[in-house]
Amino acid sequence: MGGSVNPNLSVEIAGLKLKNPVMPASGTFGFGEEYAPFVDLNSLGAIVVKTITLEPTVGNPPPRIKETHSGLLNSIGLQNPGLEVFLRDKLTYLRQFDTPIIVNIAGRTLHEYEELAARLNGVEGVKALEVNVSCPNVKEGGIVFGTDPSMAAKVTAAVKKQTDLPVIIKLTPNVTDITEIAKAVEGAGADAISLINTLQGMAIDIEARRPSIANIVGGLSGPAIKPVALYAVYRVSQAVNLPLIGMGGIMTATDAIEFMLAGARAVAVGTANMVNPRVLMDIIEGIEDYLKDKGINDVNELIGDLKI
Amino acid sequence: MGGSVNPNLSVEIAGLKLKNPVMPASGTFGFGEEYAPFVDLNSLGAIVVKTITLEPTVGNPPPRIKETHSGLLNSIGLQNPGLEVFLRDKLTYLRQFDTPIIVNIAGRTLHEYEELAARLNGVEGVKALEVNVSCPNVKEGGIVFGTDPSMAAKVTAAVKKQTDLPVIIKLTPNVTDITEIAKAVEGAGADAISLINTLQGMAIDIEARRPSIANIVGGLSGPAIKPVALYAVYRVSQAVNLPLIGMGGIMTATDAIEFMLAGARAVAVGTANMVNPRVLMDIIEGIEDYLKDKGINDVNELIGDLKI
Amino acid sequence: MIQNIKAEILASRKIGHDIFLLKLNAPSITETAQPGQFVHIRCSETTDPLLRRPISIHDINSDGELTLIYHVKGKGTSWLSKREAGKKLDILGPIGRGFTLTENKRVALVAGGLGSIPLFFLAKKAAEKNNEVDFFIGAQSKGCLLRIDELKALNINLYIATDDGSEGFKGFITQLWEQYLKNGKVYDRAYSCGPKPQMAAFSRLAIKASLPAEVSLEENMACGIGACRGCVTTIQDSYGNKHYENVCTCGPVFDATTVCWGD
Amino acid sequence: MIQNIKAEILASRKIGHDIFLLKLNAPSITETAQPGQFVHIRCSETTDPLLRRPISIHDINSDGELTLIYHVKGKGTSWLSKREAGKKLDILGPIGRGFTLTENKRVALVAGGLGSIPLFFLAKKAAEKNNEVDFFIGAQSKGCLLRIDELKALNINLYIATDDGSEGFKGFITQLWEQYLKNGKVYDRAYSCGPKPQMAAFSRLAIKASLPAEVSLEENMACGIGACRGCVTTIQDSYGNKHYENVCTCGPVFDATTVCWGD
Ligand SMILES: Cc1cc2nc3c(=O)[nH]c(=O)nc-3n(C[C@H](O)[C@H](O)[C@H](O)COP(=O)(O)OP(=O)(O)OC[C@H]3O[C@@H](n4cnc5c(N)ncnc54)[C@H](O)[C@@H]3O)c2cc1C
Ligand SMILES: Cc1cc2nc3c(=O)[nH]c(=O)nc-3n(C[C@H](O)[C@H](O)[C@H](O)COP(=O)(O)OP(=O)(O)OC[C@H]3O[C@@H](n4cnc5c(N)ncnc54)[C@H](O)[C@@H]3O)c2cc1C
Ligand SMILES: Cc1cc2nc3c(=O)[nH]c(=O)nc-3n(C[C@H](O)[C@H](O)[C@H](O)COP(=O)(O)O)c2cc1C
Ligand SMILES: Cc1cc2nc3c(=O)[nH]c(=O)nc-3n(C[C@H](O)[C@H](O)[C@H](O)COP(=O)(O)O)c2cc1C
Ligand code: FES
Ligand code: FES
Repeated sequence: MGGSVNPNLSVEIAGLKLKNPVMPASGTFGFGEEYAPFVDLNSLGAIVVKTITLEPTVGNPPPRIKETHSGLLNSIGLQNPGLEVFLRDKLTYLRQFDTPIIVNIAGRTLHEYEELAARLNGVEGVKALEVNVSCPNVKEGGIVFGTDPSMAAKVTAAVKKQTDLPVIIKLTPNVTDITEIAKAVEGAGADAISLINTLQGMAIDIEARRPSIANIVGGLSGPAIKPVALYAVYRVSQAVNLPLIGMGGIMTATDAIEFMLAGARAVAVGTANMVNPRVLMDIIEGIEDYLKDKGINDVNELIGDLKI
Repeated sequence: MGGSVNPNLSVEIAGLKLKNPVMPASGTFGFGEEYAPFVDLNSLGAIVVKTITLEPTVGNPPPRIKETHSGLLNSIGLQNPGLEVFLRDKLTYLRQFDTPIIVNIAGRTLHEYEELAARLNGVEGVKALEVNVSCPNVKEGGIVFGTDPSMAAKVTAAVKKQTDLPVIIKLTPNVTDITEIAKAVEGAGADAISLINTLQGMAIDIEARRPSIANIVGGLSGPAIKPVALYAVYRVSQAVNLPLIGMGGIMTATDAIEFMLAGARAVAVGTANMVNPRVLMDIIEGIEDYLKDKGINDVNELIGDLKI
Repeated sequence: MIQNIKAEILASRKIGHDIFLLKLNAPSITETAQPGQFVHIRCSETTDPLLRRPISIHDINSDGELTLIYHVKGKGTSWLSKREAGKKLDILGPIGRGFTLTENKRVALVAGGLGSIPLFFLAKKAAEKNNEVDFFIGAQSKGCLLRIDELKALNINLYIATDDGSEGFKGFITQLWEQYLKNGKVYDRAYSCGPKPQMAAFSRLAIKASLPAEVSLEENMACGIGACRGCVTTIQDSYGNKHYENVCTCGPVFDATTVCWGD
Repeated sequence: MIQNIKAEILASRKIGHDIFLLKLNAPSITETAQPGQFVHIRCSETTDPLLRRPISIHDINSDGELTLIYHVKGKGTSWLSKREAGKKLDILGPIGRGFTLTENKRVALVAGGLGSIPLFFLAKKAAEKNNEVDFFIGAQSKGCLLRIDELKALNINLYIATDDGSEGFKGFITQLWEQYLKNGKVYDRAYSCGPKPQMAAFSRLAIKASLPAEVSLEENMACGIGACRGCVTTIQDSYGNKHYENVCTCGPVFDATTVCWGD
């Protein structure tokens, strides 16, 4: 068994060519620099940076993280230096690599999303926008953009209008029917969808009788949520025609392959970086080994190739 | 530190007195008999039986279960012998114990819920109904009763009309805003709420390139989902005035205490029984030890006692 | 009755490629253990892996020693293989419906792969009960044959087939058994444990020969004690009506004619 | 630069109640390790526990041996305590900003509980750099004092306080240190590691005495390398403006005057 030729690993997301389908998930890989001692940034499919907001965001008070069973609760609060510092400092560093940079953006109003998109349009090195819609809309009663189909569609359309870049909408799993949101953003012109963001969760310290995280609620990530993520990817792949970037609990090449079989064209790896700083490279190699072992010549053949 | 008196462990749920706040979660404890070699059924706060349907339900094809990281995916498909056999065989066995029996019911139509409630009313030994609303409504396009506030309210009102027993509505977490459903069932007359049922999830076998579970989607339970469950309990406790039975990933007394601090008046333990068949007794003892250690005289003092 | 005990490890050693033998002190289990039954072992101190792992009873002795043999497949059995003598294991057992034992009869045991492990216990008991025991064992190659010396020490007839012909007959064990059936070998009862396709072939041969036959099934298990209904297999009655039965407590041993082999 | 290596365990032994000493072969880490830095250890073969665990560097030697001392608190450290010599551990390090080292000065080290573990490395280095080192160590009782013989072998002055008076001064270590300050003992710099309230008291004393002072903080950590922003603490500048800094890479050692001790 097993072919000897080198299988094709490259995939295309909305016109964007990736060397391979593996990238870090936003917020877990900083701006790349921290992982450079462990990962050859040139070897990645793409680099997704931490969510950027228009102004610097100080983030939430500590404690911000708490390990749970096979999971991680976090409430970083989108701490980031803001668009200006990002463009000046962080992007300059990242541009030296031969890897597409995907900038993840978030706003508190429709207008902030628009301005971020407009100001990132045409910036050298930026190859796509990933729109984090897991933020409350401060203008409309604090409802999270991504939990309402019409608001999600509005953000999508607004961002699309301001940019020539491929627009990837990143969905939250904290909804009754994720396919409804997916269809809404597809209808509004999204070029791709990434999913899932974290699940809402909580932990309590019974000695202190306090929430373990200062912000009370945190986002749950890691292997614990993998089944939920995989099902979300599978369902959305049945509901829309957009390319999907799957994520949620990917620790190994096997996990990544599961997401591709479920319908993802590429995968993002978050929490696993914190456990194994080399994990992105391990996963790329592992996918290649699997393809060789099965005699598959092209990673694209895996996408959605599930016997039901 | 630590008091020497025996703390009070009994709690009351909608008029129903429980010796202690610990019970098995529906579907994980069969009809009690299987666990009798390991657990003194007289020592439990209550016994919640597997979901009963009007007619026998054969359940879903195998494979039905798959372990995930710190979790369990299952798709049993409500296999049960139906109301008649339950009343004749299973209940007779359970009635010999000095422990309230809570019967969990599910229907495919509003009418099935009503009939189940009517036929269980006044049955000796049955002390409360737990209504499983995580089932698709076959009459209304297959939407799951528990994901729509108005359908959840309708089921609640319909069941209430047919019974004098306390009615506990068991919520599904697969919704955008669980407090909306909770408020709807409170408004419709529910006496208590139990939460959470399983999260929807999936697993894939990359060798066979098939879903690991024949039914494709399964319900995720176990420690993996504890943070999600705890946050659901916390939020619902802030939103309604009903007593709550908290569940989802409870493995230890510490977990159970977390749920009570989050606002639950009692807790149910599911997946943990399969790992440690004595776990219910271990948890009861562990709660008592905690109370003694902290010098707390009454377990009710824990409920919602969270410093925010 | 199923016991939940902390059993001391008396010995744990590697006996093949990724194959381990584990000897436990478990008198309350060996007291009632029957061939075909299994124990359900907690293989973790944390919640990953979460569930217990089912392992068949390979052998018992009158000193209360319980012997298991297992293949290190994933994280549960890997954890298990690192436990050393002196430590205790949390086990549940004996579980399930075992094989139907006969006396003074002619019986055939047809095993493939690790299927010989539970059938060893059956062979031993069957020989003790004065049956004439023909044990057909299939393996990939000579090196994969397990416990041959111990089997030879039993009062039974051993027949071996390997896929590569490195020992005994070259081919499937069911092919070898078929030859014996064709050549007029007569049995009163037959038993099988092994990969599903092999047991399906075995069942076809047994049914053709009108032999009462039993097979031992595997399914993913959660509770292991009949409560969760997670481990069902499809069973058909003689009218072809199908229903689901728990492998853990209605099996793992089933009448071969009732099993639906599926695709 | 932070290394990610598989380090061989040279020794692992219990040195107190739930306290373990671990010696690793890690030359690429010891090469640059500074007092106050830590390593981030994978304590699992599965996903529970999931994250690495941060443990301070207790000592290094010129043979590339890295010594850690840790308290078995939960599942991560419990897993760690069961690893035996010869096995390898996946570690990241050295991480963080360590203590500022002086030469030919008078320095005070004020430790409580396990805080003496990282300060041991500092005491040793400070003594090597010809500083006059006063090491104040607080513990619950005599039995909880760790590495006293090793400390006595260093060229330093040791002062001990216990809560129950079973050794040295009866009371908090900061009370003892305060007596020395009040009695006119003069320092050029002070360092502390221990429980938060103790470090807060230390900081107040140091600020009152206008002493440059540093403390080593703890926070739950995920990545350990500055990428996730999960481990922040609140830091204030001299104008009282507050912001968040990573404990893992901006610390764990901070200027005592900038730390917000909270409630
Ligand atoms: C009744 C019965 C008796 C068995 N007897 C033996 C025996 O004597 N020797 C032996 O080596 N193996 C035996 N097995 C198979 C053994 O249980 C699995 O190999 C083992 O559970 C794999 O666990 P793991 O964590 O190492 O592998 P993983 O692949 O990590 O397991 C992942 C999940 O799959 C489940 N799983 C995987 N394979 C099986 C399987 N074949 N049956 C049930 N669940 C499975 C595990 O329980 C777990 O939930 C038996 C199985 C059953 C049902
Ligand atoms: C920079 C730094 C240096 C440290 N040096 C030492 C040392 O030299 N010796 C020593 O015994 N301990 C040290 N600790 C504390 C040690 O990291 C924790 O005791 C350990 O993480 C507990 O893990 P556990 O799995 O055993 O406990 P659990 O209670 O099971 O841990 C649960 C979770 O809480 C986190 N956690 C618990 N306590 C702490 C803590 N104090 N700091 C960070 N995370 C924590 C764990 O990482 C994990 O996510 C240090 C901590 C930090 C931040
Ligand atoms: C510490 C941390 C920070 C994160 N920050 C962001 C962020 O800034 N923007 C975003 O879109 N997602 C963020 N996420 C979500 C991840 O990108 C990812 O969607 C999620 O963690 C699931 O993947 P995983 O299980 O592989 O971590 C963050 C996750 C973690 C754990
Ligand atoms: C195997 C299995 C079967 C279940 N069957 C039912 C059921 O019949 N009715 C029901 O309301 N919930 C059922 N549940 C859900 C549990 O009652 C519980 O809500 C859920 O598992 C979360 O708790 P846990 O994490 O402690 O298991 C089942 C769960 C499992 C794991
Ligand atoms: S494993 Fe639960 S019924 Fe068989
Ligand atoms: S632990 Fe990730 S930034 Fe410090």
